[in-house]
Amino acid sequence: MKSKADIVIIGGGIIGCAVAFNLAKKGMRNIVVLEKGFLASGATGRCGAGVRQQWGTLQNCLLAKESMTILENISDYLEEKVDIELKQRGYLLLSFSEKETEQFSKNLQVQHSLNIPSRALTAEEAGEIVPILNTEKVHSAAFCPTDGHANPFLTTEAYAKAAEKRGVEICTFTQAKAIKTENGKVKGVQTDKGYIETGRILNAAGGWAYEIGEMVGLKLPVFSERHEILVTEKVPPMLDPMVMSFSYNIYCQQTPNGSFVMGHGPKNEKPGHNVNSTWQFLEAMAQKVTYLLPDIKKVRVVRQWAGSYNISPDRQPIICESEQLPGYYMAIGFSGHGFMLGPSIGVYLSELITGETPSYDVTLDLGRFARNESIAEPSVV
Amino acid sequence: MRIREHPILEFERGKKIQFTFNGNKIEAYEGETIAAALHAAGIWHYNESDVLKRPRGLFCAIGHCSSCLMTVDGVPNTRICVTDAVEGMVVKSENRGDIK
Amino acid sequence: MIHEYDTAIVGGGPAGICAALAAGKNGLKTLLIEERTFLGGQLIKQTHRFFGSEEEHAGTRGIHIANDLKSELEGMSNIDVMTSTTALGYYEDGILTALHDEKMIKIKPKSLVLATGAFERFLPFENNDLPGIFGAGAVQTLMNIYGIKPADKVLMVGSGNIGLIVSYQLIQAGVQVIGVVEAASKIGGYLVHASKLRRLGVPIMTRHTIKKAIGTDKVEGALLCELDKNWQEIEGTQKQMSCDAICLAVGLTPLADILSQMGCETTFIGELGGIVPKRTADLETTKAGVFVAGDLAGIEEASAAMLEGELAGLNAVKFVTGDERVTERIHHLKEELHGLRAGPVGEKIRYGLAQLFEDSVITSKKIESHEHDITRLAHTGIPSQENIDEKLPDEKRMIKPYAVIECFQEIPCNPCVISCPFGAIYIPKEDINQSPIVDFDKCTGCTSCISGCPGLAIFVEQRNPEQRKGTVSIPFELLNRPQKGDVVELLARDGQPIGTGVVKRILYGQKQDKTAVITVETDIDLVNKVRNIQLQRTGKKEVM
Amino acid sequence: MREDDIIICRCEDVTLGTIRELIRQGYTTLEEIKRIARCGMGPCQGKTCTPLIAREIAAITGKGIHEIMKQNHRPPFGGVTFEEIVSGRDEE
Repeated sequence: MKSKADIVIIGGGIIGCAVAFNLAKKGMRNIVVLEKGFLASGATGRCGAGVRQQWGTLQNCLLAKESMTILENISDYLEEKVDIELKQRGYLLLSFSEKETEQFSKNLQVQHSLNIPSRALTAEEAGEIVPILNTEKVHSAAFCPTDGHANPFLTTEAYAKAAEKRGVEICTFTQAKAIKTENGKVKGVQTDKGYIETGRILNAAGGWAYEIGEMVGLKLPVFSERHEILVTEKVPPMLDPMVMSFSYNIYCQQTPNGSFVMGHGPKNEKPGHNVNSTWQFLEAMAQKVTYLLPDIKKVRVVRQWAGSYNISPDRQPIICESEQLPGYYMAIGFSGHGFMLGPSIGVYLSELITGETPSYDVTLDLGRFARNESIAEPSVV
Repeated sequence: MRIREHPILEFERGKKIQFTFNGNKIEAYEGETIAAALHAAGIWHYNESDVLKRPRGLFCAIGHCSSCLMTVDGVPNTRICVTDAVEGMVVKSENRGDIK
Repeated sequence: MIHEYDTAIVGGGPAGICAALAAGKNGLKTLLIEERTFLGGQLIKQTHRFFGSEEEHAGTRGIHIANDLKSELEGMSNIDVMTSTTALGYYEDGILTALHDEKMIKIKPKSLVLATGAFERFLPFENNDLPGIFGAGAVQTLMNIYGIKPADKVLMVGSGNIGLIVSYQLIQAGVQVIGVVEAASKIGGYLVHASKLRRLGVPIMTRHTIKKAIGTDKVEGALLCELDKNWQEIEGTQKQMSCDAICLAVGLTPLADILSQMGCETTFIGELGGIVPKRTADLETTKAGVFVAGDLAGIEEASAAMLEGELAGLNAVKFVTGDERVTERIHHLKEELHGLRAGPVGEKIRYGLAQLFEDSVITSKKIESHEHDITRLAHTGIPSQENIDEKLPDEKRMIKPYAVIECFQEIPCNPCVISCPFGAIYIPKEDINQSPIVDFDKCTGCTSCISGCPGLAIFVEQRNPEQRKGTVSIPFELLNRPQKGDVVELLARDGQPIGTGVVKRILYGQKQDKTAVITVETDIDLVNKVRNIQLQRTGKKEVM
Repeated sequence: MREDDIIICRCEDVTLGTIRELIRQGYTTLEEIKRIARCGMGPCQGKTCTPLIAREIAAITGKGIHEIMKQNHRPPFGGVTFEEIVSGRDEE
């Protein structure tokens, strides 16, 4: 491991690896990524793997669309032939009320301003796209054919490999233990494998973002929350797009190998790092999904797990340099959307770090909360 | 082939029943698993594996490996080595070439 | 709803049933769940008599032990048994979920005994997934539970007890076993099992391995090769054998998934079979009130599993009720287990347990072979003449019938002692691991011990020097049992024909429990050589 | 020896050749290999392949098997259908 670095990135998930790649591509040398487990072993590798562009705020639409463009061209982008198992089979968002339908049409206007090819559907049209859907209570739907999903592990690996090729040192099974500061500046990182002198660190620790803030006395406004997910056995193709409902608080997709992956947002979950699975999740999920997709009832659940959402006050990421501690960057609080925003955030953050004018006009800084400029994204699970 | 005579064991077989495997009639006795009945009928080769298309048959017979999964009465991925044969059952090999 | 119990036991094999009985008899509201449609686990596939002492049902066939245990369970009103029920998971709120009667039910037990057993290891070789390659358990299930002939010609891979026993069972089911392949230089299982196979003419190829399964849609043969001391292939030793099935008996690994999902700490100990739970001598895991027993706690014989099951069950009783009355029995069971593991064949398990309990006195020593003077036997399954001579009386005594116990390995077993009505068989120092000795002054040659020996290793001989004739009585539990008066082919310890003899007597009653005792008369020089017989293909009755 | 005719994971059709290649590429934990090659994610949930992969990792990296054999086990073991979960939920 290097003893000196221009930047130490704490966290080997999609964000850490995407930022490392972008910085290296810009010519920064001496980049170290610290990962306490293996790459994508935290939230990235546990997520639902979806990438959707159907958001309600312009900046989320922009970041998601840019991410999708990168993923669509990932081999050219990383200058290496890689397969991240990207499948664009669309996201079908279901509305169950007049109010939700109204929100969808507002969202569509925002999306269309960025040429995202989404469209409104009637319940019947939704039923044509997903024949196994129970449209009984469906009020309307929205569909974007270019939304889809990719393999988070392979995507992170692809970024990491491309970064390593450009000189980035990726230290897996290496844990950041402390951050040394002096006169209000970052000086270095103590790891369990040695000390690295550096003037810049990036907190991209996902579920552990708060703890990495505490290392320098920052009380970052984020917390971790358990979100559960399950996967079924492989069955013949039944479901083409990702099906999602905000009011049912669920998402469900069938992966290319034939297994279903689905999850839902928890109720009354206590903040913390508990990622144990619960039987209550199985029951709640089974009840919802057998109602929405009745034909799925004979499919077997073979595995359940949980990961941490790192949640910010407005459920939008916080991407900036700390005002109190120059040299301390953060990419935290993704609130469950880190994988799909990772590619564009990688670009944006690398520009922030190198002092270039950012490619995207977005407000993601920590100061937004003090300024009462929280982002009001209406469409999250 | 069923063992008719054994120096130690006596086999009490249930009622004779029939089910179909890929359209062919198979005889079984109540209490036998589907896999046992297929084996008795000399059927060893169940399907081709998902990716490499290699021939597969019974292996563990206790429901732990994935070798014997078949569609039974429309239910996919049924472990036929631990599923009892039932009169009139429709058993089909799974060749999942269509999944990719 | 949530089903509440004092204790829940996962796994209805020998360990699980014994745990349930121990808990139930001491008043706990007990639930026993078993994945299969039937209880008994591996016991119901075992046609052989068990080793060990009376307490572990030694001398009784596994299938009968299973039935005895099951009927004991049936009499207990406070034990609920759920078969066809799979444990799905254990959650942080103490709920065990299980798939029962097409429902995911929730169980809340105050204590848990996990006795999930083990699963078979797989082996990497070319075409190792071809139809016709079966796990040993699969072969046993087909032939011993469903009565279906698994194949016509089988190659067995692995010479541990499972490989040897299943090979013998295959022959009982009318299947030809073309050989047993063993990568190590010595036979892994009990040598009495190996000798049993050898006298049926089955070769045991130590220091050999399977390279490749031959065939396109199913097994048509196997390619074998010889290994050197470093387990590498010796060039030019490849040979092809024709068979229609290959049976893998290359060891077991504890089925620890639910246990580690529960958060019980595990550790890897090769001698115990792989990933095993950390646990106390009382079988309690690192989670209070969660106990383990049987193969899950470390791969061992079923006799140990039964003792462990009871021990775990009693400790669950103590955990739930605080009742100290079970303490004495707990102490006794631990001593029994200690006794079972005390001999040379228990060395591996002792070494494994020492690692588990961090007993540096034992782990600092390497496992050494204590098996003196049985080298030829360990390599081939056939005892040397010197071994055999030690077991014979002096020549003068040979004119009256005498028992020859061809049991040379120190294994924990004593049914022969119990079977002798004259007290002529004893085990030195009352150590169950010692080889038995015949007191020829007391032995009448009554043959009672022959069918009682789980290893089928006892023969009764008598010589008549004047007529240059003699008789030998052997155990026989195959099909095509000869009748009195038949002329039979006589086979030596390696299964080779050495002459003919005439059947003089057959004992095949309740006492023999399907192990016939057949006495043949033959030439005096063959008496100590004959260890098996078969009906001659054209053999007809001697004119009387 | 034809490594590509030696099956390590029956469920996902992963060969010894693939496993050895991944280990050579630097994936030396069961969890990583599971995520890339999918072995251990099939119906048997890694029962057969895990010990074999651990042995390969040990042989190539020189690590002890006890270090390698650390992995997460996730319920529900053996699988359960949505219908069975719902029926259990409604059980009185």
